[in-house]
Amino acid sequence: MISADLAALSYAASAVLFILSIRGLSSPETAVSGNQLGMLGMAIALATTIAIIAPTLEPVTIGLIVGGIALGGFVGATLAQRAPMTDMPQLVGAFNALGGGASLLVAAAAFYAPASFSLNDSGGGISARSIVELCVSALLGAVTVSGSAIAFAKLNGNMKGAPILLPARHLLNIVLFGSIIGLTVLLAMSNGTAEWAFWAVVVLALVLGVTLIIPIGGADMPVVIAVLNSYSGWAAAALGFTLGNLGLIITGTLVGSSGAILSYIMCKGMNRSFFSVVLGGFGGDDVAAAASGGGEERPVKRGSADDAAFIMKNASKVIIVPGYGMAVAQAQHALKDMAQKLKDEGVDIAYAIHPVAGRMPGHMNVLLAEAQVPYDEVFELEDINSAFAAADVAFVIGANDVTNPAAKSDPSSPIFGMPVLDVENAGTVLFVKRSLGSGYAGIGNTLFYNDNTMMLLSDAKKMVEDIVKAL
Amino acid sequence: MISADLAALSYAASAVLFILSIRGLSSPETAVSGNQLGMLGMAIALATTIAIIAPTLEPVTIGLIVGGIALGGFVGATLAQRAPMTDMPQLVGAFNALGGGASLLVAAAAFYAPASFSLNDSGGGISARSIVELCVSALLGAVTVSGSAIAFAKLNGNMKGAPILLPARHLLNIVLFGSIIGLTVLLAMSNGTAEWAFWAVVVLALVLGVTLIIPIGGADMPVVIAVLNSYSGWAAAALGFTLGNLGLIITGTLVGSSGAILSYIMCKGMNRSFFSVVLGGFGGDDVAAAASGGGEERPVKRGSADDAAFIMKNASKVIIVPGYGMAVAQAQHALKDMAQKLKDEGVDIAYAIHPVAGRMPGHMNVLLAEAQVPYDEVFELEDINSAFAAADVAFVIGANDVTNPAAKSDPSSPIFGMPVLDVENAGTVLFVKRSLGSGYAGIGNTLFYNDNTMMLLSDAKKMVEDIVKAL
Amino acid sequence: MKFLTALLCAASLAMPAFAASSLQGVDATVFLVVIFVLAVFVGYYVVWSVTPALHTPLMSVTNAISAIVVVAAVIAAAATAGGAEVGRETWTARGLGAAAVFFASINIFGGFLVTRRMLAMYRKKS
Amino acid sequence: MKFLTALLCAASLAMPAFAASSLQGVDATVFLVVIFVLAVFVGYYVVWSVTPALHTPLMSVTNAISAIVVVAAVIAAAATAGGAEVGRETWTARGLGAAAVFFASINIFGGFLVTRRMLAMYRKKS
Ligand SMILES: NC(=O)c1ccc[n+]([C@@H]2O[C@H](COP(=O)([O-])OP(=O)(O)OC[C@H]3O[C@@H](n4cnc5c(N)ncnc54)[C@H](OP(=O)(O)O)[C@@H]3O)[C@@H](O)[C@H]2O)c1
Ligand SMILES: NC(=O)c1ccc[n+]([C@@H]2O[C@H](COP(=O)([O-])OP(=O)(O)OC[C@H]3O[C@@H](n4cnc5c(N)ncnc54)[C@H](OP(=O)(O)O)[C@@H]3O)[C@@H](O)[C@H]2O)c1
Repeated sequence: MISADLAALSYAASAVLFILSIRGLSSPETAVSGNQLGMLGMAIALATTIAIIAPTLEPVTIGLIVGGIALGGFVGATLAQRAPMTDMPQLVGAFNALGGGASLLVAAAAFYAPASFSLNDSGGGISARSIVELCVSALLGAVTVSGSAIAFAKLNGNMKGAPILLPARHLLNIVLFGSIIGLTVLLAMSNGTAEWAFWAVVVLALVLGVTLIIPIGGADMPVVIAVLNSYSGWAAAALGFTLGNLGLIITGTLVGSSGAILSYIMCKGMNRSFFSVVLGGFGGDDVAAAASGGGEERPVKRGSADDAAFIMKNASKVIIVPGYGMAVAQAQHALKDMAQKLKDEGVDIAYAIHPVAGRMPGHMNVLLAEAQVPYDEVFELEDINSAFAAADVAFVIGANDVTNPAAKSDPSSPIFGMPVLDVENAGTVLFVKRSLGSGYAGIGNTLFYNDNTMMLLSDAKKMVEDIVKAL
Repeated sequence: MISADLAALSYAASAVLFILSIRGLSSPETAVSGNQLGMLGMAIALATTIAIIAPTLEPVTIGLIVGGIALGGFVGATLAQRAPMTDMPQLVGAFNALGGGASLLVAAAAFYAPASFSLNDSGGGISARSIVELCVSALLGAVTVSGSAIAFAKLNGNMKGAPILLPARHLLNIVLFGSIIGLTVLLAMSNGTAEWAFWAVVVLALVLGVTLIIPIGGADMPVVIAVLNSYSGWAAAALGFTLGNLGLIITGTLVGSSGAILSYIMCKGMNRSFFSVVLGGFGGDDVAAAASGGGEERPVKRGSADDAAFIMKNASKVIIVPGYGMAVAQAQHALKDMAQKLKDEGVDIAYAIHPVAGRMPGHMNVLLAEAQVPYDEVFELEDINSAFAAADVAFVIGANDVTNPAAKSDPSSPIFGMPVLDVENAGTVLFVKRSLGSGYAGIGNTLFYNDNTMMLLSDAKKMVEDIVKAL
Repeated sequence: MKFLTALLCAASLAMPAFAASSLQGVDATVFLVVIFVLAVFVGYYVVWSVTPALHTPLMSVTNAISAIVVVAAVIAAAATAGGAEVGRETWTARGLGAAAVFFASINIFGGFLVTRRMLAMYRKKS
Repeated sequence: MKFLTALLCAASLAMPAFAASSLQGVDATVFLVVIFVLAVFVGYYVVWSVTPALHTPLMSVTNAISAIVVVAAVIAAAATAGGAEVGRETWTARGLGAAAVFFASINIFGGFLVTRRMLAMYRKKS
């Protein structure tokens, strides 16, 4: 047993270490040591808790705790080791579901053993206020579990990405939510004895998570995950208030802010409104993720791998613009080989990353890092956009929306106002994609028909490998 | 009387408003409303305090409080209205002294009326711990008062800027500091009855403030002010701990961080070590502020106002580099007229501000703003340094060190490593200053002797006015 | 700014509904230390976010807000003898307090108003 | 980073010497609310300071640290009946707690390790 003061300080210290671990991510140089600080923070938090409960431990509870940590640690470490980098969106979604599950289970446990959390009132029951708080935690946790599970399934391909529009789904959601509130009130009035009502809340909340998320298209899942991640952070902070734990409050707030900011960044990059997203308003203007292009038959210039190799060999500056298609095709390693070959020929190479290229924030950067592209060759939109005018070739691989000039010129376009990469300013634009089809936003790209554009229609990995051969 | 909970929340709310007021300064657009939030925060803090003490108020104490606020408000408002913009460094120093004075007086008052601050122990005296804390507050406050007063006098010209090196001053400071500690111990052991010892601490601390600051050259005063400002912030935070006041803790920390960061920025801009400054180590390498240049007689090209007008009229891009001399000469309005004339001739004008141009952070920006130069024509070093190569004329007015190429090329120079403006890359460099003398750092500037440099030797205001006439 | 405000408002609305139940044993100093540490982070970030062009107004506004010690000065100026007759000590405290109120008020009014005066001068290209 | 650390260390060394004397009447919830509000500021700034190139590791590391609920899960897994015989309710709480420990541990190990794996891939030009 340690003093309450020391325990509170230790929890706060671990929260400070978490802050520093996120701060470390401000540059790749400090990120690795930041991550270690995060691990240290978690170790301190766990050790503090063990120290607090030490006097009440019994062999069987020690077994449960050690067993849970060991088993969970093993599973987690294995997942972390095995997951391919292209699966990061799914993995984050899966972890998110587990985090929500943990919150849900903790709320349920607190319902059964209020005394362990000092939630019991004088009569031995649970106070109405604590019951409401626990139900809120359970609700948020359960929605996160099932919502993230759907997001995972859509991203991982276990479920079709297309939106599933249930009839009268808004009414359904309202009914579900109303029932949850009703059950919570009933539970609070029963002074916590109506066990079934608690589990009914959990079940309805799980259903609500599903009905909220299935109408949303698969390509929007990254935003869903960030928002659910944010919710789970605020849920942890709320639990921190209930349990009076500084570590939970600060850490939950960090996670909540992180999710909120990331979803804000994604929405801004995609030109959608933040509030429509937070309110779950994805339903209204769903876009089919794989909608195929809006094409009257206009002539395009098509090229082969040999053409591309010839053009780039004779260029002095090539800017590579990767997009979602590069991730799908897993073309990053071949791309790096191509860039190396070109560098050996004396060509200057840079990578231009749009803030929402790919399907999650930082997606392209991780894949390029995996292919050992040094991060100082990789530039953000605002740092490189003016350089296209001085480049001979823009090599656009699997990207589409992030180059679409409609965002600059066509006020009726759904992406009007979104910042885009000005690839058309380069001498020649090479587009590697499989068809003239559209991307995530489901709109055609007039660049394909420009005079200085050459389409390299093929799977991205195959095309780049052929170019490497031709070089 | 309001509840302790509500009072604590109100104080915290006012601190949050102060945070937002500083956050507003991240851009000139939000700064004005930010400042209003700050005023609101102060009003809330005052109102909260009045509400707390309301039951104990008597006519005479009401008079003291209202009188103090009214009189102080009148004096403050008058100073704020009257002070010319070129006197801002002094004004900040004077306010700093007053702030330190207020802290000192509060500590003294708490010594006489411990019960009002809940500092009395059960026996009615003051606990040893509170005495130590009050002495620390008094010490910091007193050093801030006298140190800032010296800084004010040096900046305002009431005192010569040259360092005053007392014999054995380090020993003297140590003796003073030791005596203060001894008196504090004595006072604590006397259970707070040795009134004389408290005042002896105050007097010695005032002397210490003087002996710490007089050895420092006048041009270094801005750093001194920032450091003392930081100290006064930490002192307020410490007082917050003593009195258990959240508002003081958070606000004091803000002020403390601000002073620390500003002195860090200045030190980095001047290429001095932060820790040598914080430890008060200005004594070692004092530089005479007005040291006159290191000149073997080498030929310089001199020019007249007519020459300058002719060159600039025919330029397509002129970059203006203001420095300390512009502030001394109060040339900002004339400069703006000149820029306007040139713009009318179709010349493209930009202003380049070095981070430590002038004598305090942001000094040049305020003066240019006063002359109604729009802030989007004013650029920071990193944003404009590459533009000199494309400019026809660099018009350097009263600046010297911030252009000195020795910082880039001469490892033995005291400013080696400091970032400088690459004015020599412009087609022609015009230097407006009164002589070939040096600036703050006291070192010669080889640019004066370059082929593409023309010296316009005159008072800055006069020269610019002549150029305006010639245009 | 808008985004931060939204975050703050949304979060503050949600939170005060909850209450700590198991923390009454913790000394208030612990909370103050945690608050102080978080304030250091906030101070660090918020000051670095100030644009260099506004560093002079930053100095004057920190002058103003550091006069928050006025709250302690007011308490001192209103010092009581706790029921007993008001003697020399209490009068001294009141006098010192009133002087502190005077000094701090100069800073408050002077600091905020000179900042306002400066900020009013910053103009965009018309 | 170094500067912030220096600020934090210097400040923390100085502070714990002081103690609140007049705050014991304030409810702990007040402090928690203040801490929460400051944490919102810190979260806002610290997350915006993350470079966009590391947004994916940011997501995985927040997965890991949100598993801080493990502290509550451990308490649940170690639930006691408060002296009485351990009955169904307590066993249920223990079982739920153990499952929560299991889930949270997956997040902790998985989150931190996958972040480490990603970060190890970011390299400067050699
Ligand atoms: N990054 C984020 O955080 C995030 C989150 C949510 C949504 N989004 C959205 O996602 C979009 C990202 O833009 P983007 O330019 O990266 O992608 P995009 O606009 O979705 O286009 C991807 C293109 O890749 C091509 N492609 C697919 N598989 C390929 C393969 N195996 N080989 C070659 N090409 C392939 C597709 O064309 P073909 O079918 O013709 O091959 C498609 O046009 C934006 O609209 C953004 O708003 C981003
Ligand atoms: N900004 C800050 O926060 C800060 C704080 C502390 C120290 N400093 C230091 O201050 C220096 C600032 O650099 P700086 O280039 O702005 O100034 P500087 O290097 O000090 O040079 C100012 C020049 O202005 C000239 N001058 C003075 N009065 C004049 C008048 N009436 N008319 C025309 N010219 C006049 C002087 O030359 P003549 O005598 O020949 O006329 C002098 O060489 C740096 O060394 C910096 O480290 C800055």
